[in-house]
Amino acid sequence: MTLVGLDLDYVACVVLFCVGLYMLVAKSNLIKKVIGLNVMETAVFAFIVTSGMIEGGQEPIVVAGSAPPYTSPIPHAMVLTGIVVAVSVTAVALALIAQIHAHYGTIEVDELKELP
Amino acid sequence: MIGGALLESAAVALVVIGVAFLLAGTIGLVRFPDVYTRAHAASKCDSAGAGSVLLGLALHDGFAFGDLKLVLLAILVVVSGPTTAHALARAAMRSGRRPWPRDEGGPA
Amino acid sequence: MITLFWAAAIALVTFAFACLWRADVGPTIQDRILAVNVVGVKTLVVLALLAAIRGPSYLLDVAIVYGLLNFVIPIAATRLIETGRLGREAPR
Amino acid sequence: MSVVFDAVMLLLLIATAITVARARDLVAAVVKFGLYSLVLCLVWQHRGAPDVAITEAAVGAGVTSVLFLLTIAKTARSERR
Amino acid sequence: MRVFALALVLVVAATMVIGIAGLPPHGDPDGPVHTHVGARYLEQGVAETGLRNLVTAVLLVYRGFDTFLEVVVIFTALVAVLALPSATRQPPQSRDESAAASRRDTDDAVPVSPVVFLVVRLLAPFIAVFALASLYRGHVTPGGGFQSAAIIGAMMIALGLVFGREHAARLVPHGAKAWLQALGPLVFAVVALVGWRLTGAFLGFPADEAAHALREALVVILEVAIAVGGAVILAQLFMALDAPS
Amino acid sequence: MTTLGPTLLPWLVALPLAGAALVPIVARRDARWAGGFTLVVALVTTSLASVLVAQLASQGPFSADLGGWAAPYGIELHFDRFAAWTMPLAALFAFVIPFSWRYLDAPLPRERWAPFYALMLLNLGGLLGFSVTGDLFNLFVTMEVVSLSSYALVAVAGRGVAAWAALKYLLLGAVSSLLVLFAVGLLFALTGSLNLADVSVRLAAAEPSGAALLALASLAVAFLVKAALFPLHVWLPDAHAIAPSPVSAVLSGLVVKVGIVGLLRVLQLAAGTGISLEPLNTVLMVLGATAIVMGAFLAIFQDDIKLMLAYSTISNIGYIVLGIGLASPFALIGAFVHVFNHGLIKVTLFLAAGAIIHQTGYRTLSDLRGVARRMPQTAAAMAIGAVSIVGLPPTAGFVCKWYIALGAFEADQGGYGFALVFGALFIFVYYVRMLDAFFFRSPVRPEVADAVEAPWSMRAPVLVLAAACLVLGVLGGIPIGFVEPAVVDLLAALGR
Repeated sequence: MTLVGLDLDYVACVVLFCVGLYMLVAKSNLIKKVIGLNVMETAVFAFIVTSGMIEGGQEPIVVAGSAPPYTSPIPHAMVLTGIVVAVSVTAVALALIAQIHAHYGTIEVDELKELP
Repeated sequence: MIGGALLESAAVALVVIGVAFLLAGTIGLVRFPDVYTRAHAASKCDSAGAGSVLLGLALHDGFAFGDLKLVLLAILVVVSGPTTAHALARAAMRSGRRPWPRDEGGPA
Repeated sequence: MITLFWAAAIALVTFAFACLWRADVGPTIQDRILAVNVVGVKTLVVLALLAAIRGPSYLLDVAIVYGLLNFVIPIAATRLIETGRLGREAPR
Repeated sequence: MSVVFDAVMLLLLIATAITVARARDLVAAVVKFGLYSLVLCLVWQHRGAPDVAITEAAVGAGVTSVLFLLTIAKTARSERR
Repeated sequence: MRVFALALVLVVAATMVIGIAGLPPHGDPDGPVHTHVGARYLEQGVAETGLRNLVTAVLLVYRGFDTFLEVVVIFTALVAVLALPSATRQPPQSRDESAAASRRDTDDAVPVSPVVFLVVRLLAPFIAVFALASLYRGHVTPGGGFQSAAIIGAMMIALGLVFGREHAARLVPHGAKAWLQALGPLVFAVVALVGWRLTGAFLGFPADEAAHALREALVVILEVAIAVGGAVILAQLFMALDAPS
Repeated sequence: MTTLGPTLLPWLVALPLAGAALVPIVARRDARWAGGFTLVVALVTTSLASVLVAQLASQGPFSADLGGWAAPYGIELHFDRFAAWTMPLAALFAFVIPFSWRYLDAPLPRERWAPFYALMLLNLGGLLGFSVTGDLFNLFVTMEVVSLSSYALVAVAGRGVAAWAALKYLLLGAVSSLLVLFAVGLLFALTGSLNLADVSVRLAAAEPSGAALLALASLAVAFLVKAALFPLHVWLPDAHAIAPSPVSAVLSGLVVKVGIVGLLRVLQLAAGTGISLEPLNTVLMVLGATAIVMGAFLAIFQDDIKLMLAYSTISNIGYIVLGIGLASPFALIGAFVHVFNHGLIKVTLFLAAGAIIHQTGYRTLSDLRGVARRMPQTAAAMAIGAVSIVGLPPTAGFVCKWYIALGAFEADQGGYGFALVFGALFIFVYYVRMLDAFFFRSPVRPEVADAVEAPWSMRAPVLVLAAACLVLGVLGGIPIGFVEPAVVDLLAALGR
């Protein structure tokens, strides 16, 4: 679907990316920031998968009864890897946040900046 | 095998009924005054609606082996929906929410 | 038939917006979780509808995975609200 | 039909993301984030990527959100206004 | 802050939209995505790899090294979380306070709802069976190593939520924990070595028909290692972040 | 013999990673085994790397097709001279690890030794993978291995302060990784390929579009964040100063180089596509010169020696980026040689600083006055490192900076040459301040007055590295001659 030359499926990914970026930059709470990061990541994944789709395409599983065209399997493999990376980064970030809270008693950036 | 047309129309009917139930659940969720009534509306209608749509899907092209998955899915929805509604209502009760009293008007 | 499925899917996603409004305004946390769960069930049905539209039955696996794990978040969240933490400790 | 569905689905996805951003209560934010990943499954399914959809469903509904909730349980439940 | 954020977001959005406008339209069967590397995978993937799910074929056979590194990434996450000081090993503020807290938080105060208890116990075996089925049929249906890892991991986490972490911890045998969490990278290295001996290429899979069974065995071993290793790591991440406070 | 290089190349990456997975197993009986095992793995990896470099020197660049799939269809590892010149960075690990043995006694309880050493090996494996890979998506994944282990290493020994520094690093690092992934997606959508060389060729064939520009730009920005170039450096000082000293050495000396190597890959990608790199080069020159001056300027005001070294890293990254931006043969050679030389010098400095902090318990210049009296060898190593990083002959730092300055005049950008000299003056000022405090003041703290030299497991690496700084200064022509062919090729491809 296109509008004034813009691919709306791609634009949706940009919008999601920006929602995530807004959360990451504007929110003071660290957990909200990490959620924003996750939203950004999924936006990029959505972009990659969208680029691999094909008009009227089937999932890339060649079994009896399936017929070309198939969607490209490469983006799917990339996104699977990406999801695992995203979970790993999130887990480390959350462990760090727990540390920060145990030490400072807050997870708000505004308050953390005021502390020595 | 029953007539395909019969099966087909049964499937259509089930899907339509299911969507209607889900609509009712949505209305309940949006319009009802407190969490208990909303949970009541949502859990019942969702279980019935989702189950009905899924059964309709299972019927629509005969009853193949793959449709067992749909039946399993329907059972799952019917089991887990009320469970979460229960857990929620329990949490609401424990955190001290009073149910909405009809005679006092507005939500508590 | 496919048209009916598409129509049903579109209708359900449209209903989901209404539930999402409830999830946004609350007012209590339980309302929000409930509304999210309702959207979840609708999405699950739409997943099944999409599988039926696209054909192969293995596409239902997605819906089944979600159906099986559907209860995890509400249970964890309500547990957190009730006790302020998750899980249980073994008796000390 | 497919195009209409595509548009509505993406709108729902964006709306979900925005409600995640708006939530003040962190528990609500995480629960909504779980929903967000579920709606994302819908996108994967529609785009013909069931492998990604299964992983996203399991990770979003069972792993990431619970890890978030664990951290919230240890820290603070609500975003300071 | 909010104004700055909005400005930044708008700039980023504008840049991205301008850039994206230059992309070939998606879904076009003649687009570069579908005519270059992807086309070969689709045409010859089944013959070359013996896998019908081409996503699995790309993950394990064509781009196995990426998957090796992916397994390493999630192992890194676990090691990273274990390397951090435990946030909760802090001395409690005061004895009375912590005693009060533990009284308030004991299981007697707020038991897990029996309904929830029952349902989780009822569903857990189904989840496990489903994960195994998706692992076993990962070459013909969506599913495979990571998918199963995520599902089993989520199941362990659910059990840990309802039955308590001690109970969930027993699902991972303590003595074998160090081996299980390293299963992914180690098995990958071993398979790479075997492939090297057999085909002369790192992570190569024997292509000729005669070695069909061997190739299948290697793929299955990899899938199982990814699934078990991944699930154990996810469960351990849960455990580490859930350390009692 | 001819196939030895391609056969061994994948193991260069796989070996440290598999070794990392084994560390917790080895350490089950006794946590002390983890350190020894890690050293063994690092040494084996280093020797593997030297075999590969020897192979390259005799036969030229080679690549390995993983899984036996030819280039655009499978993942290709490519061992060129740029990759080869980052290999000695692996050898630095072999010095850092024995240093950590004693250093970590105090700050790290035994049960966390195994995860620590595993993280070090993962970092090493990721770095090697990043510099040899010829595949865009593989580049992203290896970068994630490096980044994730670095985030954790920052926070490994400290409490909340370290965690906060690490989280700042993580948030920025994750965004830059995401930009890389986005760019990979764009390039894949444009060309349908993930192989670096193939993408470059196919970009050249396709009509130029904004998407390709956006992809290259976001790659460049992402790598500049990883390299901590001046306005994007905000995460660096805290992370590098708060981390335990061996980790600071690795992060400052090695991990920031991920950004530089990535930037070179962007240049290789753009080479031949007809996309003009003029704007990018201008930005790099301006930012590089700013970074040199600002990094050095900010370092002057630091009392904490590790914070001072961290700012000096920002300044030195400025030198490298300026050299890349000038895009003249001399400048590029100097910049690329500095990738390793700066690593060597910075590891020396951080390890020496770590030894001093470990022995005295103080980390500010005012507390550490007179420390050279009781720790003459470590202080001497520190002095050699300082002279080296200022860029005075006959040390490793001189060669690179001299070449970059020559390159500035060669490219008719004499102004940047002066910025460079000006920056060197600032750097001189703060290192003189440090040396003055160490050598010519009397101790104010009893711990400093009674300090003893560090144990040999810490002293030996520092002394050997300091000696290497001198040797590389005297033999500076060897790396220059080694890197030159690659630089000439790259510049020819870029049309300069």
